[in-house]
Amino acid sequence: MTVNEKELAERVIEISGVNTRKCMKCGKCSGTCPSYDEMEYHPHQFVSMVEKGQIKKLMESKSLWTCLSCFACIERCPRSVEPAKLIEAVRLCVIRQQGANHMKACSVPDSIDENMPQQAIVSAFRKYSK
Amino acid sequence: MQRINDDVLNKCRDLIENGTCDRVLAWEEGEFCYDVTPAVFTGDTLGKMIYDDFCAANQSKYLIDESHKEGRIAALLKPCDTYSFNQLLKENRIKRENVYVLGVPCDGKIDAEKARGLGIKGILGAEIDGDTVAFETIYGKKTCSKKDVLHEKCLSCKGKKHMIFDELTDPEKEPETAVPENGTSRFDGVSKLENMTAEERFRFWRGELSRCIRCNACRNVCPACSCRQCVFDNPASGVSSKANTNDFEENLYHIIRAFHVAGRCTDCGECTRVCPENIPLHLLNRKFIKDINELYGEYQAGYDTALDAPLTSYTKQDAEPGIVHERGVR
Amino acid sequence: MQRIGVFVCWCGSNIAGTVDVEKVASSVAGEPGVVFTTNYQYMCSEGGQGMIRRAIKEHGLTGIVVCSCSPRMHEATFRKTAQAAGLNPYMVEIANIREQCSWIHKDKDEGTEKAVILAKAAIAKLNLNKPLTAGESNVTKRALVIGGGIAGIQTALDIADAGYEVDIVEKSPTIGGRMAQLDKTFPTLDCAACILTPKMVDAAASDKINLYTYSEVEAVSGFVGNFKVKIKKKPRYVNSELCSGCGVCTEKCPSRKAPNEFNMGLNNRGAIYIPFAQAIPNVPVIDPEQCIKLKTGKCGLCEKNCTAKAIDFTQKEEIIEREYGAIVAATGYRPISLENFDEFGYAHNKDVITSLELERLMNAAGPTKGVLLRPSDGEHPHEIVFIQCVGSRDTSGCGKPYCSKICCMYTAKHAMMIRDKYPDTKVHVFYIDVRTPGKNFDEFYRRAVEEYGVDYIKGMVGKVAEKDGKLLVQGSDLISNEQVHIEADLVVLAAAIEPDPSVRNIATMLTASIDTNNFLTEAHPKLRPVESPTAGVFLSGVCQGPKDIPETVAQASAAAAKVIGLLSKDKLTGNPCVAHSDELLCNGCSQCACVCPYGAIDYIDKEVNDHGKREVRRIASVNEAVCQGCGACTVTCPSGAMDLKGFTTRQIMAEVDAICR
Amino acid sequence: MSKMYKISKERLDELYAAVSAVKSLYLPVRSGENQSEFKKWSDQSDVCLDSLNTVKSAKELFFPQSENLISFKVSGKDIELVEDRDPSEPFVLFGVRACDAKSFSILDSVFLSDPVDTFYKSRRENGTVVTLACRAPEETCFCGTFGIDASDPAGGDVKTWLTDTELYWEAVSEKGEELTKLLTGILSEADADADTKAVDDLKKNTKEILARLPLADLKLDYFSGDRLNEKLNDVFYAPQWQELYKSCLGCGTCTFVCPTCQCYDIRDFDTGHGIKRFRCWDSCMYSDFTKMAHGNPRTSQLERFRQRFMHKLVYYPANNGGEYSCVGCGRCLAKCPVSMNIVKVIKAFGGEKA
Amino acid sequence: MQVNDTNKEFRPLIVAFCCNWCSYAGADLAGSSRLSYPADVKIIRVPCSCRVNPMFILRAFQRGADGVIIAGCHPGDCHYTSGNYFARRRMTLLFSMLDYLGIERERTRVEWISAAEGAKFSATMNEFAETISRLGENRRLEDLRCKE
Repeated sequence: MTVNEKELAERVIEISGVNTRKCMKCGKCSGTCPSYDEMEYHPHQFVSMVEKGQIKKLMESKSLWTCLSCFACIERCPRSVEPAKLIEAVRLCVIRQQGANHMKACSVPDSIDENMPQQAIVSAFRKYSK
Repeated sequence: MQRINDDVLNKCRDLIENGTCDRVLAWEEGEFCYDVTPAVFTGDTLGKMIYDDFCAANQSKYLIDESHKEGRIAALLKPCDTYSFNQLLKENRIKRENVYVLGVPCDGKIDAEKARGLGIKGILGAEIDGDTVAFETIYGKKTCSKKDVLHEKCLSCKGKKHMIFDELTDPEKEPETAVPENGTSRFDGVSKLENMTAEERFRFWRGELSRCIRCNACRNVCPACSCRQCVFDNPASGVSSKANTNDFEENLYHIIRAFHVAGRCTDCGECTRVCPENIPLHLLNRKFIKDINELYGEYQAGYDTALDAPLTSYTKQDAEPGIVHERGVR
Repeated sequence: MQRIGVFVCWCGSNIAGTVDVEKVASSVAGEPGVVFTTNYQYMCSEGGQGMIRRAIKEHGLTGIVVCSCSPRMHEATFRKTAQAAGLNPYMVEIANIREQCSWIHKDKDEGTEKAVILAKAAIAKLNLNKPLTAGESNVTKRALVIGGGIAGIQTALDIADAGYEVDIVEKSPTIGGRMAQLDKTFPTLDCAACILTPKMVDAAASDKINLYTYSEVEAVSGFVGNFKVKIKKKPRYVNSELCSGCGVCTEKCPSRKAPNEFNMGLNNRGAIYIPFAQAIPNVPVIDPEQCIKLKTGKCGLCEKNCTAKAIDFTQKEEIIEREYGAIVAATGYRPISLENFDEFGYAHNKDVITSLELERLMNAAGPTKGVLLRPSDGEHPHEIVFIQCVGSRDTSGCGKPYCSKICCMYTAKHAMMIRDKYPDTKVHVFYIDVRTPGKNFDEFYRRAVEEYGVDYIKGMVGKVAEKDGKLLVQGSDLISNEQVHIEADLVVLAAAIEPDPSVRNIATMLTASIDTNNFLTEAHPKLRPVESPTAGVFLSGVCQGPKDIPETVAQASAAAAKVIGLLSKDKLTGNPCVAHSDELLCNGCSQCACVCPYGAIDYIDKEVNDHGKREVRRIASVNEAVCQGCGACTVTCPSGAMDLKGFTTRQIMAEVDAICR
Repeated sequence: MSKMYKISKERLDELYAAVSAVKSLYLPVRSGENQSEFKKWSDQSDVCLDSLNTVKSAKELFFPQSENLISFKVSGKDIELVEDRDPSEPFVLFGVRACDAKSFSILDSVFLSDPVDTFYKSRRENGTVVTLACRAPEETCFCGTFGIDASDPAGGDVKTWLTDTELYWEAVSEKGEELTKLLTGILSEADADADTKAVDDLKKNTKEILARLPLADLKLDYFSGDRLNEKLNDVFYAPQWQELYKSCLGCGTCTFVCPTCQCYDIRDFDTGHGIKRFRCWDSCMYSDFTKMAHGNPRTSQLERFRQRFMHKLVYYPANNGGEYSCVGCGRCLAKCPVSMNIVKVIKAFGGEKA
Repeated sequence: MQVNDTNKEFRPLIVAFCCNWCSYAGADLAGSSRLSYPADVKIIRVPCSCRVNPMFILRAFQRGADGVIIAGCHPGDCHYTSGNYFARRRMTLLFSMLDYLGIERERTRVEWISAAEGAKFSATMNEFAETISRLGENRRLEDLRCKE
């Protein structure tokens, strides 16, 4: 792990407020995830990868953007680990690294389609209003 | 000036003559109109007995000793004194069968010191006519409104109803219920302090308590402070001390005293009345009463001897001590 | 002036590792009263105790301070040591420099400094100690066991076996408890009923055991050796003396609406019922909520059909008062409610069941006569999914943070039994960890996998949905790193277990403490695991923590041994640290009696000599056998007349002074 | 007779400031609604010269309510004695009424006679007393009974009179002259005729009022000098005490506001590091008064109550040439919670002119 | 003296009155679980929280304590059935009175800590010590005679 990556891991933990050590590796998050098959890394792996500090791998993964932010994993986790918050935090890291949002809050409405989950819309507003 | 109502005097005479009592606890006249002293009278001395608007002292504490003597004593108790009397009964300090409670009406008692504060000096005598008091002084006649010279305890009167009595001298005057005389709440003074910042409260109490000369008048007059030996007089208690050698001792004495009478203090106001330094000591006791009312339900010590006292009872749902930290954060 | 010896224990490196024990000893040498100080590796060892005894004699010590572990650990030890050397045992004070110092502070200077202060506080207190002598009280030679499950039965049998009378109070109509509901037991697969019912019969047959079934403890007062208990006997409406147990009434009863508790509600029972065939006592009970006669006054079919004339609708609740020397809590457990777990659909899908329900479905005496059928349509399930840790190890607030301990093993048992009986059935088990610490436990689990081909999937189920009569189970397989989807016929949830809710009330009555999960707290987690902190109250079975049958039985016997030890004594030495009123200071105001939880304070008229003045005064008098030494009275007493021996106002203030110096 | 000076009433603050510049200045300062105490002056002080009685008397400046005597430092088993008496510095005590001024001489004969109380002595030496004549005595005043002239106070170092416009200043001792010298820039010389007349008028007016006071006729014949010793037992065993004491609460108010009460207790305070030995005012009304190892010589409130008045009216005069240890300031009359006081005692023994 | 003080890190003095049955045992559990808390916290064992007399608390402040905490069994779990209920009322009123006198309310606290709550004991003491450190030295209820 490079120094830079260590800092990244710390930042993800800080942004998300998640304590990855609480995870008991039961896999319920992945068991409940509706977009499991769209991901190369699954929610339980997110937790474990953040714990190991493998943030760069995550940042480059497609999984990051296939998460629906439906929060099912948060809802179901018996240890209150909240994997979706980690995903959100890693997304933020990507955006901050890019230096700016690749989207503006005002352009969110245009991108909304019918099937988009409410949480994703709210989350988009929150993210791009910063 | 006649200083006792004929009805009251005749009643006392009757009680002695018909053998109900052998003596009477009332007041004796002094040098001036206001310096009356509690005294015990027998059939022979009844002529010296008085009861008027200057007789402010709470007589109930004297009955601890008097009721343990031979015979039966008639006690002239004002409405507010009866609360203390009840509380002492609850605590088994008074032998009820040795006391004949003669409930006397009260129209509020006059504080000579308040008159002096109004610039009325050299007081020799006074005539009270309704709400007006005409003082005869060395420097001439001076009048003022009675409510301006009432004792602090009378300004926050709990009502004119006697909580306990064997007989009333004026049954027609006795109200159905105890209704506070004054329109304002007797807790206004406490609320005012509560609304200050901690810093302001600290300054206020330092200013007041630093005057304390530890004369123990507040304690010795207090009907709730009826311990055979006070912890502050008992070297074995570990807290005894004779002097307020510093700020801490002043605080300790008054906090512990207020705590020891918490839930037992009837708010008779004697502590404030007797303080030679005019420290508003009732504000300490009333704080406890206010807290008790707010946290554990209305409770008036001396109202009903059968009720559980707030500090010797509890409910499982009582507020947590943290409530002190939560409410009215300033 | 006391002559105090200070003994600083190293506790090996436990204390000496973070506290400079020599410095502690030397720093307190100048304290008032101290005439001797030393330190030693293990003060509680025979060598250390011998050293204390010798020092007491050689230096004429009047009291000792031992700086060591918590007084809760070895105070009694050192008191005995002091007593052996001729000192009053209450002339011993412990400075807790291990649990509350060396174990929590890493910096040696800091630890040493604190240890010195703690030692000084103990010395300051000891300077004011007075020899105390304990009073004695009698022991009622009878025990009460609350709960008639396997734990309660075993405890009662063992106590009875030692020759003491013992009563069992069971709130349900029969003894037997949860174990009676089980089919087979792991890891031997012997039948639960076969091993339990003989014990139930023994309990009923014993002339030393008295059963109060369908009864509850109403109130407890008193103290160790002298408890007074009120037992509420609920009306059965059946006269147990007359009833022959023929069961005709239960067949004739027209009411069939009540869910059968014994079968976990999988079928219904009558208003008059016997929970199960081997129930003890074998006397039916009428459920007043269901009985048509009791509710409307009409019916009475049972009464008409009872040849023994045992039905008695006039029965009333009865309160029985008994005295006991010891009380054992054996209140057991229940599976938690699964309402919060809607992802598994337990509430709205009949084919999602709990493991305890499965027990009843597999049991020959159960609603399906032992044939495994789906509750929804009575069909044979062909694919079954077991989900473990439902509500266990859950800190999200929905479940319980602890491991329920028995689920791994009973799930393996269920999977194995199904595969054995119905080899064409596919069985999947979703697990987080498989925990098998126990004799022959892991072997048992491996047999399920290796011999019976149970499919163990490492991962958790996220969702169970119903579709066309099938249950779509979606879970993760963490080993193959894929999400699995199984179309199951039956889903079995290994629900967490929790203490029976009656324990809260019982704990309050017994003044026994319970932990955040409502398990009863033991006096010491390792050294006194079957005793409650309240003297005379003992713990048996799952009310203390999750455990399986052999552990429960072991603890039950252990609790019985403790009870027998207590009942075998003729006299109990009381706690000498009791309240005491100074008759010269007492106002007789009665406030102390208002706060005494034991009614230990009476008022007497006594002639006192107040500095030459003789007078009769009303003063407080403490019953030392009843006083437990809480000290509530001491603070209520404004004059300070009431004080607590061993924890006097002066002693505590001396400690405060020493700490704040 | 020394020269008289004056200063206009408006300029009193300048006077206070000038005194303060050289010495600490203590004078009556408002300490609450309608009450005052002797306190150190600062430019923030609310000085009230028209108040007659401060709550506590001026004796506190020489004989404070509590003061450190000595300390014991404990280290291990060693005890070290540490002198930590509160340092006394030169000070001026201004605005002392005639009664309080007189009380100093009563205290002097106790504390300055052998063995000398060095704590008191150093304060007495350091203190310059500036008295202030009374203009408007109260009904409780009875200083005249003890031969005190409130209009022309004796016993101080400087006498002053305050009229509506001016403060008149006259040094009457060496200390007083010294202080006056320091203030020459502020004080101006009084006019021999007009100003003397103003002061004389004030005195005359006050004397007139004093003569009209309700207690002006209070006489101490019953306790007078040559009859004292023979009467001692009569007074002690007099039946009057049986009634008089009954209302007494046993508090210390009368003794603590009294300018002549001089009893003190010596106490040790354990600080945790050692002992601080201090003395504090004691009250004969207290149950532990003069309590010794064997117990208390006065076990009843009657005895304690009697002690106070026996001391003031019998024991003290018997030992001090007939001088009573009461100055008639009237504080106990005003402050006793149950209005039981020395006047009532004197009268109970027939203390009124026939 | 003030100047020297600023160089030295302020270490508060905290007195904890712990009931024998719950909180003292909780402190023991914190110890055996090695859950640390500042050495500034000094524990005094009392049989029950109801044994804590307001005089003890004031005494601690007099003698130089900067914070006083009373720890007892959870309400309903008192070993003596009702002791902590009385303690709760007494301490609530006492703390309210101290606050009324302008003495920092944060310096006094009651916590219910069971024998099983070693972690809570440690967390509570850490947090309380931090609060008191932030408040600094107890000035409003001190006795200078004891501080020399």
